[in-house]
Amino acid sequence: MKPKLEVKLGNLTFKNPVLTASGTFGYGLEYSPFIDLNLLGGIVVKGLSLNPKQGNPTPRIYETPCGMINSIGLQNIGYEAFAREKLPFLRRFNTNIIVNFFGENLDEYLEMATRLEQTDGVHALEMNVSCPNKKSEWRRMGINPQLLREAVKEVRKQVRKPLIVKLSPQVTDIAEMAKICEEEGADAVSLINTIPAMVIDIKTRRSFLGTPTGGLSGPAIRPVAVRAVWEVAGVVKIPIVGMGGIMTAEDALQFIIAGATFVAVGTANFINPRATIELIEGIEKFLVAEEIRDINELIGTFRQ
Amino acid sequence: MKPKLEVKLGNLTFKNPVLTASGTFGYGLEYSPFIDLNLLGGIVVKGLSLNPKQGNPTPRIYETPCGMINSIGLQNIGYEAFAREKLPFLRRFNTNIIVNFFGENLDEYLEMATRLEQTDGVHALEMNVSCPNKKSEWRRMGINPQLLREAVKEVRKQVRKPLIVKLSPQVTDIAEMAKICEEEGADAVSLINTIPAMVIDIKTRRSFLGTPTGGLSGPAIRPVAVRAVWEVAGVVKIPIVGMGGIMTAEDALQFIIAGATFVAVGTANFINPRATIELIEGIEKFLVAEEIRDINELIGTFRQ
Amino acid sequence: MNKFTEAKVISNEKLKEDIFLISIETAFAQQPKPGQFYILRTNERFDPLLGRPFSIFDAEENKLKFLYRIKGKGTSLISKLKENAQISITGPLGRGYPSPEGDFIVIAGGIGLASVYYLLRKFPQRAYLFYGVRNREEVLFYESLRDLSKELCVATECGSVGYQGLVTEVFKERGLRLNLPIYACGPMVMIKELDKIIEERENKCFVAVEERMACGIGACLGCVIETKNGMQRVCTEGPVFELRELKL
Amino acid sequence: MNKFTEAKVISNEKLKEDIFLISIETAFAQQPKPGQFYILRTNERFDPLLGRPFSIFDAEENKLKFLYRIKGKGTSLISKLKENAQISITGPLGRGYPSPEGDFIVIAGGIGLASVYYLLRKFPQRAYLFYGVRNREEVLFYESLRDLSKELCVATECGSVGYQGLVTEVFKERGLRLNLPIYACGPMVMIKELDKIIEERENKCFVAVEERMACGIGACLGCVIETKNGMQRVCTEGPVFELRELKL
Ligand SMILES: Cc1cc2nc3c(=O)[nH]c(=O)nc-3n(C[C@H](O)[C@H](O)[C@H](O)COP(=O)(O)OP(=O)(O)OC[C@H]3O[C@@H](n4cnc5c(N)ncnc54)[C@H](O)[C@@H]3O)c2cc1C
Ligand SMILES: Cc1cc2nc3c(=O)[nH]c(=O)nc-3n(C[C@H](O)[C@H](O)[C@H](O)COP(=O)(O)OP(=O)(O)OC[C@H]3O[C@@H](n4cnc5c(N)ncnc54)[C@H](O)[C@@H]3O)c2cc1C
Ligand SMILES: Cc1cc2nc3c(=O)[nH]c(=O)nc-3n(C[C@H](O)[C@H](O)[C@H](O)COP(=O)(O)O)c2cc1C
Ligand SMILES: Cc1cc2nc3c(=O)[nH]c(=O)nc-3n(C[C@H](O)[C@H](O)[C@H](O)COP(=O)(O)O)c2cc1C
Ligand code: FES
Ligand code: FES
Repeated sequence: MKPKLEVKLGNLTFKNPVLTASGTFGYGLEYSPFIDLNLLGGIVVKGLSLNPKQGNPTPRIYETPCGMINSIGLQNIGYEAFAREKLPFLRRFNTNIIVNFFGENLDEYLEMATRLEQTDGVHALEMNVSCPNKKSEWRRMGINPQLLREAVKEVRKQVRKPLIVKLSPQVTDIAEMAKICEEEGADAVSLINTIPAMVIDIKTRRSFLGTPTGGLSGPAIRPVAVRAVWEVAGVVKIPIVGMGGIMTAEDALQFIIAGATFVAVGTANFINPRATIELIEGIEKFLVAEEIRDINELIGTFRQ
Repeated sequence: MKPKLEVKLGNLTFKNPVLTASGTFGYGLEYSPFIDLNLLGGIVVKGLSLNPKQGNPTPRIYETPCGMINSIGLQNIGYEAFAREKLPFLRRFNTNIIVNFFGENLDEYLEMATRLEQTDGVHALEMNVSCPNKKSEWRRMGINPQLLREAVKEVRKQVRKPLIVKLSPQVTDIAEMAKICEEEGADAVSLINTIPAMVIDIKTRRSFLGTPTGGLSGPAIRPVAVRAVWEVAGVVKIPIVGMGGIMTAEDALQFIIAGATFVAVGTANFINPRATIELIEGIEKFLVAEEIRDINELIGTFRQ
Repeated sequence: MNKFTEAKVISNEKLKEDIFLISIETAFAQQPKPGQFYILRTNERFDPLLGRPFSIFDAEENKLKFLYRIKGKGTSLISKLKENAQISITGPLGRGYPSPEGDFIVIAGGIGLASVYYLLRKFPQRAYLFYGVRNREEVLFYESLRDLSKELCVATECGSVGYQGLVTEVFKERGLRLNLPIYACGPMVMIKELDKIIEERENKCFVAVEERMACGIGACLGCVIETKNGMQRVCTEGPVFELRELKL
Repeated sequence: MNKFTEAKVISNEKLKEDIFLISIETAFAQQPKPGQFYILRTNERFDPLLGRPFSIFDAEENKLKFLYRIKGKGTSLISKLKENAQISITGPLGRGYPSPEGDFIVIAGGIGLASVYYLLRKFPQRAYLFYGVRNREEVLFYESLRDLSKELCVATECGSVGYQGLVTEVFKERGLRLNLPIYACGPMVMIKELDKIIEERENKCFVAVEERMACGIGACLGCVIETKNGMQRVCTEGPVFELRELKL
């Protein structure tokens, strides 16, 4: 018998728990020559802001042992162009579209939330708490509990669609941050974002990137991400979207057993554009082999 | 001309900046069949406590992509046995001996500090702020700025020898923690300790280790460690001992350029017992090639 | 027609100290265009993690060839592949060179030859080829190049063969007046020099550029370069750009 | 005499579906003792990161042999090594089996044979060998074992060759009364079973155990097992322990 892979976020149903991680899957269409997007649980698109954003100076990526650092700097085409040029294509697919968004300050977060709430074809919102504006006090919202609380509270007021808050791992207590999101009404938390990191060219004594630091992703960070998910699962009841270095179904299952309801595939897309699909197949196979009829029975079953 | 490799910690001179990372080099003698210990800048021994400690249940190690997780749990033979059985051997070598220590609570930290201060042959102390006692409030000293301040202040009072404080990366702002150590009189900070991490056996749904979580080390974490050193170098003037995934001289040089005065080799010892020596040779070669006469001229020369 | 597929190594020949030619075979026919590239990945584990991009050097039916120089960990791993080894490839990717209408000029600097050889093969005896290398030992495929080009002009820095000097200098002296469209690939210094040389001319000039890549298909925004139309993705809008559109 | 050195692969033979015998050569003569082990590392990059420990299967001058089963990423990489490949090795490590004084009993379960074969070679025609495998196909080195042992007793779970049953059952029936020191290596279930069988006897019993290892030389405390004398390092105090000292 085919196991049930369906999972829920608020009252939105996903055909399976496999999402794409924001920023690694473009606007979806880039991967359509490789996979049938209809098969995905959901597509999380590249972080979007109100106005187009040029992103960071180049070079923007560097490979590290079992990982990569990126300093894309949230380059994106802005809300209008997204709604006009990308969304119509995405709406053709039978999958959930989740828009990852951010602002230069709280007002912009609220403005984006309001617009996305009103945009047909956007099924859920993922609020990226990494605010890129170095001058706004809100740049600290990802790492400061009080600012996070206020931001989530305000954004929540604008949004009836499912709201996911995406957390940074660079905090002392990620479970506390997740708890705050739950208390302020978030429907889910997603974790982890990339870990701040640095690579230096010893010849030039400069960064290998166009910025001093970037964000580390890929298999190197997976054990850290699994631990973060497990810690968060211990304190919140809302669903968790787990990610960080997931390459295979086995990896994804670690996150699910640690407590994630959803898993997102990021860097893996770059080295195998079919990674998401292979994940879905692999998870299904595992459930069959282990005689688990419903994936929901597996979530958070880690035994100490 | 041979470049100068000498560096200083307080008024203690090291013949070169290469140390061993605590817990990866035993009590030194384990590596003496492979390398001449006299060549090392210093030897940092396995974390020591007042009483012998049995450590965590097995298994205690698991390999992850470009890294490993350990849950040794600070197993050690205790102060008395160390002073009696290990130190006499170590004293035969012409290198600095640094004892990494911890306690079950602040009193034990102070007791250990006092004893080590009085122990001939111990040149410097490294205070590991990861307190393993799950019941003591001091278990949070590594992640709570107030507790850290008090602990360093009190330990400092007992110690005239150079005092290094070893920091955990699992904090929102490692630079703040380092600054506190400097303010309370530490002679140096060392970073990073392992990153909390987890690996789950999806068949049994248990940890691959005897404990739910362990600490991630190895090349996987190097970019995170370099970033941490750079952040800390921006706010403190005391020397930094940089570590985390250093495998080669090139890696070590990244840390030095980021601002580390010393580098410590951990996991690399396991895959190449001669790693420390190759590092020293490689650093020297680089200085010759780049025509740098004194390593001190290279420290913190990262250009933005 | 982007495809992600397995391929088998047919041969992997060391041509010079650090330059190799690898031939691979896929299950189905490939139809790349000159200037396009593939991403090759060879490792079952995750270090190195990402695939590496290489220009299509030559193609026939289901066979592909890539000419590459060992730079770091990825290329050094590729250089160790033996016959029958399995690798995975993604491609053809990117926009290639626009088809030349009549005669044209090709300027290749060093390993940049990898990007233009297939163009010469597809449009034989129509190119004035300026090929610059450091010395005699670095000249590759001399006979084929002579046969494929209308005129071959080799420049070596030391003058050990052909003209002495940088390929851009030789081109300026002997090629500029031809007033034909230019197709170029080589190190950034060469591209910048070329930019100066053609500044006041009207030649169309297409250059293939390189950036570090992750996805290779336009999704990650990792490979962008600055152009007069803002940040453009080398993997998607490039790797071939009109030289005058780049902000160098 | 612990050494960290380079070695060259002489051959790497597939004996069964997932069982290989690798022979390597080092620049100088090796003098391992039966029951000791080496750590093999084969990868220039860092995934896999750590070397993998293998019992010395056979040794002669500067040649070493290891018998291994593919379990995961490390052993699968090793199985792909070809003649002349370079690897690095550390060893010989650990305490081997104490030299048997007269006749002795050897119990080998499956790939556990790897640990005791060299003991048989060093002390030929003195061992009563009990060798347990699942079926006929898994029996390795039958002729050599017959020649090296005083008596060879093969046990297969299905009975397709030799005695039917677990090797411990066969040993209990036919070997226990010999009252000789026992040398054993096999899966943990076998060791536990053996522990029960000899509980009330006085045979000395030496077993070689396995734990995941990082350093292999006693420095990391990663490979410990619980014994009646507290935590002991498999790589240093072991891998051979007196069975009665272990807390199983
Ligand atoms: C579209 C395109 C086509 C290319 N075609 C060819 C070709 O036909 N033949 C050939 O020899 N090389 C080609 N290159 C360059 C080749 O991709 C790099 O040399 C290779 O990726 C280096 O990998 P590595 O692991 O050996 O080096 P690494 O260890 O990753 O790095 C070594 C050095 O190479 C640089 N590098 C790494 N990745 C790239 C990259 N993607 N592009 C440019 N530089 C990089 C790094 O910055 C570093 O300085 C092409 C690059 C691009 C983008
Ligand atoms: C002293 C000693 C001697 C050994 N001798 C032999 C031998 O002669 N022949 C042989 O085939 N095997 C031997 N082993 C076991 C061998 O080391 C492991 O099978 C091997 O390390 C697995 O590596 P892998 O990368 O293929 O597996 P991994 O992908 O690392 O893991 C696969 C499985 O193997 C287990 N494993 C990993 N490392 C070890 C380890 N060090 N010890 C035990 N289990 C491990 C893991 O827990 C996991 O379940 C010995 C082990 C020790 C400690
Ligand atoms: C190139 C790149 C771009 C990214 N852009 C975004 C982004 O715009 N918004 C966001 O919330 N996360 C972004 N991320 C983080 C990923 O969504 C994900 O959290 C992280 O990469 C960890 O997962 P992985 O290891 O599977 O890649 C980006 C990651 C990468 C590698
Ligand atoms: C097996 C093992 C044991 C360790 N034990 C200690 C310890 O006792 N005290 C301590 O401060 N750090 C300990 N560490 C942390 C290391 O000293 C070092 O900070 C960390 O491993 C990062 O460096 P690396 O990536 O080079 O290993 C241990 C690390 C490992 C891998
Ligand atoms: S490599 Fe990802 S956008 Fe070009
Ligand atoms: S493997 Fe390190 S102590 Fe045994």
